[in-house]
Amino acid sequence: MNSLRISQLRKTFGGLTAVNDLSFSVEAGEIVGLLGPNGSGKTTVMNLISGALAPDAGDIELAGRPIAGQAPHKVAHAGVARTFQLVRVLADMDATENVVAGLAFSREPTWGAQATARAGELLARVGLARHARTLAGELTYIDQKRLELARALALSPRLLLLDEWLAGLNPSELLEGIALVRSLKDEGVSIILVEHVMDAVHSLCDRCVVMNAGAKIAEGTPAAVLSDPEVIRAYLGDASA
Amino acid sequence: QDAVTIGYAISKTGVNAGGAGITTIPNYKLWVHEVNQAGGLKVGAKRLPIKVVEYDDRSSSEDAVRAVERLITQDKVDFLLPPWSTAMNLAVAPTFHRYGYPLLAGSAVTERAPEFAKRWPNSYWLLGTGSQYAEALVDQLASLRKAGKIGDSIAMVSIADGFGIELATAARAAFQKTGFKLAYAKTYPVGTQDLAPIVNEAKKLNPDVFIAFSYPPDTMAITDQARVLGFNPKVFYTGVGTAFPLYKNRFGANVEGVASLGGIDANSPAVKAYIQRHKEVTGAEPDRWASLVTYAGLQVLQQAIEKAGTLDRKAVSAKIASEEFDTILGRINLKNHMVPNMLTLGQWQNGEFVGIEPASHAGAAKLVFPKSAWQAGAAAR
Amino acid sequence: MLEVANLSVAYGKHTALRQVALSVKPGEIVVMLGANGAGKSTLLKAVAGLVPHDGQAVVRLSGQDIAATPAHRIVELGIALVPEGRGIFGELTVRENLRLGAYARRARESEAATLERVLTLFPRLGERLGQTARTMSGGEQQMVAIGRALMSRPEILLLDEPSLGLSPLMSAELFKSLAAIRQDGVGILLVEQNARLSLAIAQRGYLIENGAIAGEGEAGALMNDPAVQKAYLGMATA
Amino acid sequence: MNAPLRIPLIAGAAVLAVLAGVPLVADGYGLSLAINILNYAVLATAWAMFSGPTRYVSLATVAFFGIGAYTVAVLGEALPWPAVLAAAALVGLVVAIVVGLSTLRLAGVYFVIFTFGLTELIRQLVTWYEVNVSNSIGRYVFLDISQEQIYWQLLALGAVLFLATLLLGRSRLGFALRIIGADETVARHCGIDTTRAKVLLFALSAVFMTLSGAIMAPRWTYIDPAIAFNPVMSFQVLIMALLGGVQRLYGPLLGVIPLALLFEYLGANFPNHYSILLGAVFMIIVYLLPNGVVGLARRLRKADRPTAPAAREAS
Amino acid sequence: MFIDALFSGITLGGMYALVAMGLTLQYGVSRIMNLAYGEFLVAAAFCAYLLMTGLQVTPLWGLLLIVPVAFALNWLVYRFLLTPLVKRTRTRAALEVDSILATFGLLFIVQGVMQVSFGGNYYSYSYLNEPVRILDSVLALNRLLALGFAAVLGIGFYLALTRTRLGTAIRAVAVDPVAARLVAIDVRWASALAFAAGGALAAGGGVLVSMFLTFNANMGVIFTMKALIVIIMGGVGNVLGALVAGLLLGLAESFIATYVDPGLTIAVTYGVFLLVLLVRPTGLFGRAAR
Ligand SMILES: Nc1ncnc2c1ncn2[C@@H]1O[C@H](COP(=O)(O)OP(=O)(O)OP(=O)(O)O)[C@@H](O)[C@H]1O
Ligand SMILES: Nc1ncnc2c1ncn2[C@@H]1O[C@H](COP(=O)(O)OP(=O)(O)OP(=O)(O)O)[C@@H](O)[C@H]1O
Ligand SMILES: [Mg+2]
Ligand SMILES: [Mg+2]
Repeated sequence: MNSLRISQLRKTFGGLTAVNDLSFSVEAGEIVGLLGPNGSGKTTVMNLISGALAPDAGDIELAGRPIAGQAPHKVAHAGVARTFQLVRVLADMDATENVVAGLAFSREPTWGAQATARAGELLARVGLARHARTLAGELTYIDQKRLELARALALSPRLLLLDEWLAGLNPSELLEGIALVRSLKDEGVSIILVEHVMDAVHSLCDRCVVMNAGAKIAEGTPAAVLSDPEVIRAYLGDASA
Repeated sequence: QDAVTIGYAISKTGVNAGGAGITTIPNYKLWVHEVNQAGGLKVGAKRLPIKVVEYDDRSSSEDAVRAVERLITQDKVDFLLPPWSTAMNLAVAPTFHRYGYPLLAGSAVTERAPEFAKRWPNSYWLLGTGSQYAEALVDQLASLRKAGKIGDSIAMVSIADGFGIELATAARAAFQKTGFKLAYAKTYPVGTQDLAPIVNEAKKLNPDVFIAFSYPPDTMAITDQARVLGFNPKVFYTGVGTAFPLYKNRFGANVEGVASLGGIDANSPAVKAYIQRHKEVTGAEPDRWASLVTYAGLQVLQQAIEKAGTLDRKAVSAKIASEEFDTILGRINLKNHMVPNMLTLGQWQNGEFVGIEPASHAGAAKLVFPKSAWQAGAAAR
Repeated sequence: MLEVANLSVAYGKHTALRQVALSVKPGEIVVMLGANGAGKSTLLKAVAGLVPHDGQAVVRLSGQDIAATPAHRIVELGIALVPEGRGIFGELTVRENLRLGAYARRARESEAATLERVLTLFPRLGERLGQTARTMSGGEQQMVAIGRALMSRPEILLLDEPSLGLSPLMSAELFKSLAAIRQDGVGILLVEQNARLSLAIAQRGYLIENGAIAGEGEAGALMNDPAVQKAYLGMATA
Repeated sequence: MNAPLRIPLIAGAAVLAVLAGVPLVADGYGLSLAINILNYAVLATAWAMFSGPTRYVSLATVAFFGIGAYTVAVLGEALPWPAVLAAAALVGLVVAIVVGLSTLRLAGVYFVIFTFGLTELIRQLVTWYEVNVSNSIGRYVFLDISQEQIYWQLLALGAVLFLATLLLGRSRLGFALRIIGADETVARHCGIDTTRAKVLLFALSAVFMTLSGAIMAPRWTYIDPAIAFNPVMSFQVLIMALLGGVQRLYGPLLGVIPLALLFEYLGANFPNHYSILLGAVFMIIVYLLPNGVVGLARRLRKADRPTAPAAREAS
Repeated sequence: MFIDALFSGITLGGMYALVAMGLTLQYGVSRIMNLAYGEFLVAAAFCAYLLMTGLQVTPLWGLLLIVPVAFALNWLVYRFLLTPLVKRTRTRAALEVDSILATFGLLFIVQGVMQVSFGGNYYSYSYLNEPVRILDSVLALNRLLALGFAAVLGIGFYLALTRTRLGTAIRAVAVDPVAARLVAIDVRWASALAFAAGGALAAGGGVLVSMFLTFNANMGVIFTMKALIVIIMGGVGNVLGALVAGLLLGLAESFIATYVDPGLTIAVTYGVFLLVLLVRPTGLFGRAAR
């Protein structure tokens, strides 16, 4: 029942159509990769799903409930959590508080000592256990990304939107990251993954949707999509084929 | 006791500072200077010098109340001098009353003066009520109309503030009674920086009489604009500020014929001497309205103390209520808690702002009519 | 030629760099490899004059001591940084961002020519010269940041994870052009997670661990070093 | 959560008891000064209640203070006192909700100046109404309320306000506001109904400001829009709160008390050079205390315990 | 009537813009919320008054003296009073708070000095208060002159800020002072320049309005507030925005005064301001979100 359905979604900025009649769906516990060249509209789609932007047209349904155009906090309560392409942590608060921010206002809010304990677990899960008391602003970029994930997980999401969350990790860190995301899938969380790191896409995604200039140009298994000539031309380039 | 302590809290800063700085503070300085020059206040057989404790009320009622309380309970002053403006005097009046200090308000114009005098028996509202000024003006206009010199139509603007509204309301009532028509009657808010639209509108109606119950900056701006537009009503009356020396400095010969509140008896030697002393001691001339009243209030206080022969406030208050005093406004008593027979309408004539009404007042001049047209490019200063 | 010696940086009590020494020759691409938090970004910022060092450091650009020079003068002398997190002028247009890249006097004369090169490298920027930089997509903003640094005609280019957020096609293009820029005699110090791609175009590399240089070598040698392969190339699992 | 609450509550009750005795010992001036400080303490704490965590700097303080004062001027003699206070609180609440809802899209300095403009608009409209409808501008307040009563009422208001702020600081709502202050976008995506949280708090803090205006009004006999809506007060409250520090419950107090006393001291001793001295002292304070008085207190505390672990205070 | 209202609205608006432009540089570019802004403006008005009444130097010549002095003085203020704050604050919000507090102190100092020198009295003099006839409408020359200055300065500064390299650099400093250093901009110098230029504009405005406004030592705040309204309505940092906003407010005021009720002018000014912000939360020409 966790499925997300998007149909005929459309968003324009002035004269620019950033998302052009896009339709796709995500089933429960599925990881769908959302790929495409820079500026093809991936982040915009994430913003539309999470309520940060309202679509000009089209529907978004989560578990049968329409969420298009709803306020972000309502979408969050409906079970959607996200990370940001450019990290946004609460710089003046420590890591624990950052995670409690996710816990305290979720569908089933946790507060007080219980929340602190739960935040500790989540921090441990993303590998930040020793930074529980570090101010978020002083964490390195990568650690901030981890923190963002912990905060998103604090919302106990049904659908998790990861916008280039694995970018900037070195190979060994990437492996940890991939394992972490996979473990979320195993818990039944649906995930939309925007990534430019093909290793991650190959090993994580059940399915991929490829966009170009706001429209869908391919959809299917990673292997199929990434060998599609149109996708190679627009996105991958010959070198990495 | 070897000195008399006199205290006051006045607006040295804030929105009221402009008014207080012209009307009140110089007079306090002058009076203290004079008394001390003369060896001090005469209390019984002794002459006691005046010691001043002064505070800045920062143009805030709350600060004024607190400062007065400080003067009374901390500094234990013998007498208090009033603050500047109607609102401030009203704010501190209950405190003066509670501690038994006489309040000789020299810069408050309020219609409810008689009622306040009852509520606080030791309070005196020397500058009178709005109607006094409005009626003086309307009387004058009525006689002009009777003489066939002006028509019925009048343009009036007033500042949307206690002063402006009180005078405008009183004037409106008086006009109604005398059958004048208000062709234009508008208010404008405090802080208006361009009065051109108002003067433009008034000019279009071509009234014989233009009245502005305005504050000093607006008085300047209105006069300026009238001059620029060549708006020449036969009677041109502007509010507070017209009787300031600043006004004459600013407009030079063009002030001739402009009317306003107040005015002086230009023939009175006492007044002349007062102006002279004021100039010498404070470096500036007094304004020709509330300055004189304020100073007269100080004279009343001084003479009441001398007559009582003691600093006991009860005794002094009793004297203020019952005696006659020799002031620059003439010999007056304060039985009505106001100055009787005060000049309420004045006009610039030959470089002096002279009193016109009440005509019965000593030295009252005749209105010069009509006001001569503005001279273009008149001397700047 | 950039020479750094004895460079130490601390954030409060926390020491981020310890007596780092390195050099970048003209026309050379040098890769800096290190784990998350090792101090790579701090190193680049310290060289660019954005974070203060302990005062003992020697930093020389073409022989001139720049250890105490303020950041804006360092740019003028020929070092450009593409910082982590981009640092573009969000409220200004793409065109203004690029023009400001050439604010340094050294770059003004050749501004038009450099701009043309940047726009050839990133055609997307050419299409969007009038767009407010803040509203560009993540990858597009990265292009603005790199383009702006190139506009200053640097002798030494410091790049902090420039491929972050770029599509595979775009990263490949970028690395190709870095190789071309090197040909013009520019020295490049590159911090990059994509070790394979970067070692492929680099001449030399350094390893940094816990704020100190832990190893150094020719790019080819590093590529074949098992420890490097394990940590940075993901070979053990590949 | 209850154990840590007990200590401040007991301490608070003790302080309250001592303060309640002030009118019994103070003379007229002392009481007057105490009232002034209390009034600013209430206003600055109420201001910081909303503006501290959210970082939305409001200059509408005097709008609510003035609404309170004006309500008293209009209804003071018509209704029993508690009803007057209730009416004032209600008017303040309604205005605050309207203001709160209208400012939702504004941020940063635009919010600041909007609230300032709004205050001025209210003042202008009240003026216009009085001029054109009541035909007189000032109103007279003749109420039988003694200075002592004013003091005690303010003290009670302050106590309630402190308790409310204390509870708020420990509540989810208070935490939500801090998140809003740090990053409103993140706050929304964390599931916070930012509109509701902001408007709720803005209204709550406004009610306290309104009540303090209502309680203070009988101190002055005459109230006109210029007195009731004097924007200087908004600035003064803001400056006091900022100087004290807004991240702590007691921060505003640390700004109000020294500043009120400084104003008073300079005003009393240097009536003619008050401005220059005040400005100079003020600048020196700003330069010497980079993080407000709270920052100073924190630094001193740290210096006391040089051995304490360097771990940051988990605020 | 329409023409009269139009012209008097434009001249009034020109004055508002003139008074506000300096602050838009100081706040919009240097990020110093200068609460002492109006005090500096009034101080310049006093200087013009002294020059005119004491030395018979007309205000227009006075400008040549006062504006450069104000520039230098403001440079010093920035350099010695504000740079320490800029250095120590790490975030923009913190700088805003610190600059509000520090300039609040400065406000009192400048006001106090004027207070001691001139008392609380009103000052006023007359210069170029001559009627000028345009299309059947009569305007005062001095107000027209202020309008001219506002228009020239507004458009001039707008072009300088948007079309020149230095201007763009100055705006860049406002957007991101750290990144500005990465493109060889001397941030401290550029900020001082913008602040000083703002101060010079304020002084110029003060000299010009002193020709037709009556002022006293306590009036600075009024100008600061007016300026704040105008620059926020125009969009922070946008000089052209300040010009347009000023004109809009002036026109609103004069049309309301002419056709509705002069009693509502200021209410309408604020009403227009609030409405603009409700529709465009970052002002007419503003872009910056938080
Ligand atoms: N507010 C906006 N105003 C104007 N254009 C915008 C706005 N937001 C996004 N765009 C444009 O819309 C397009 C899609 O942007 P989006 O951020 O969705 O791309 P993306 O697929 O996430 O790219 P990337 O991989 O680089 O992150 C881009 O060309 C971008 O410049
Ligand atoms: N502003 C700061 N304040 C305090 N500590 C900091 C600050 N910036 C960085 N650090 C610390 O300095 C160390 C080095 O950080 P740096 O950003 O240089 O690492 P990095 O190698 O670039 O890591 P990454 O790969 O995550 O970008 C880290 O431990 C980090 O926590
Ligand atoms: Mg994106
Ligand atoms: Mg880094």
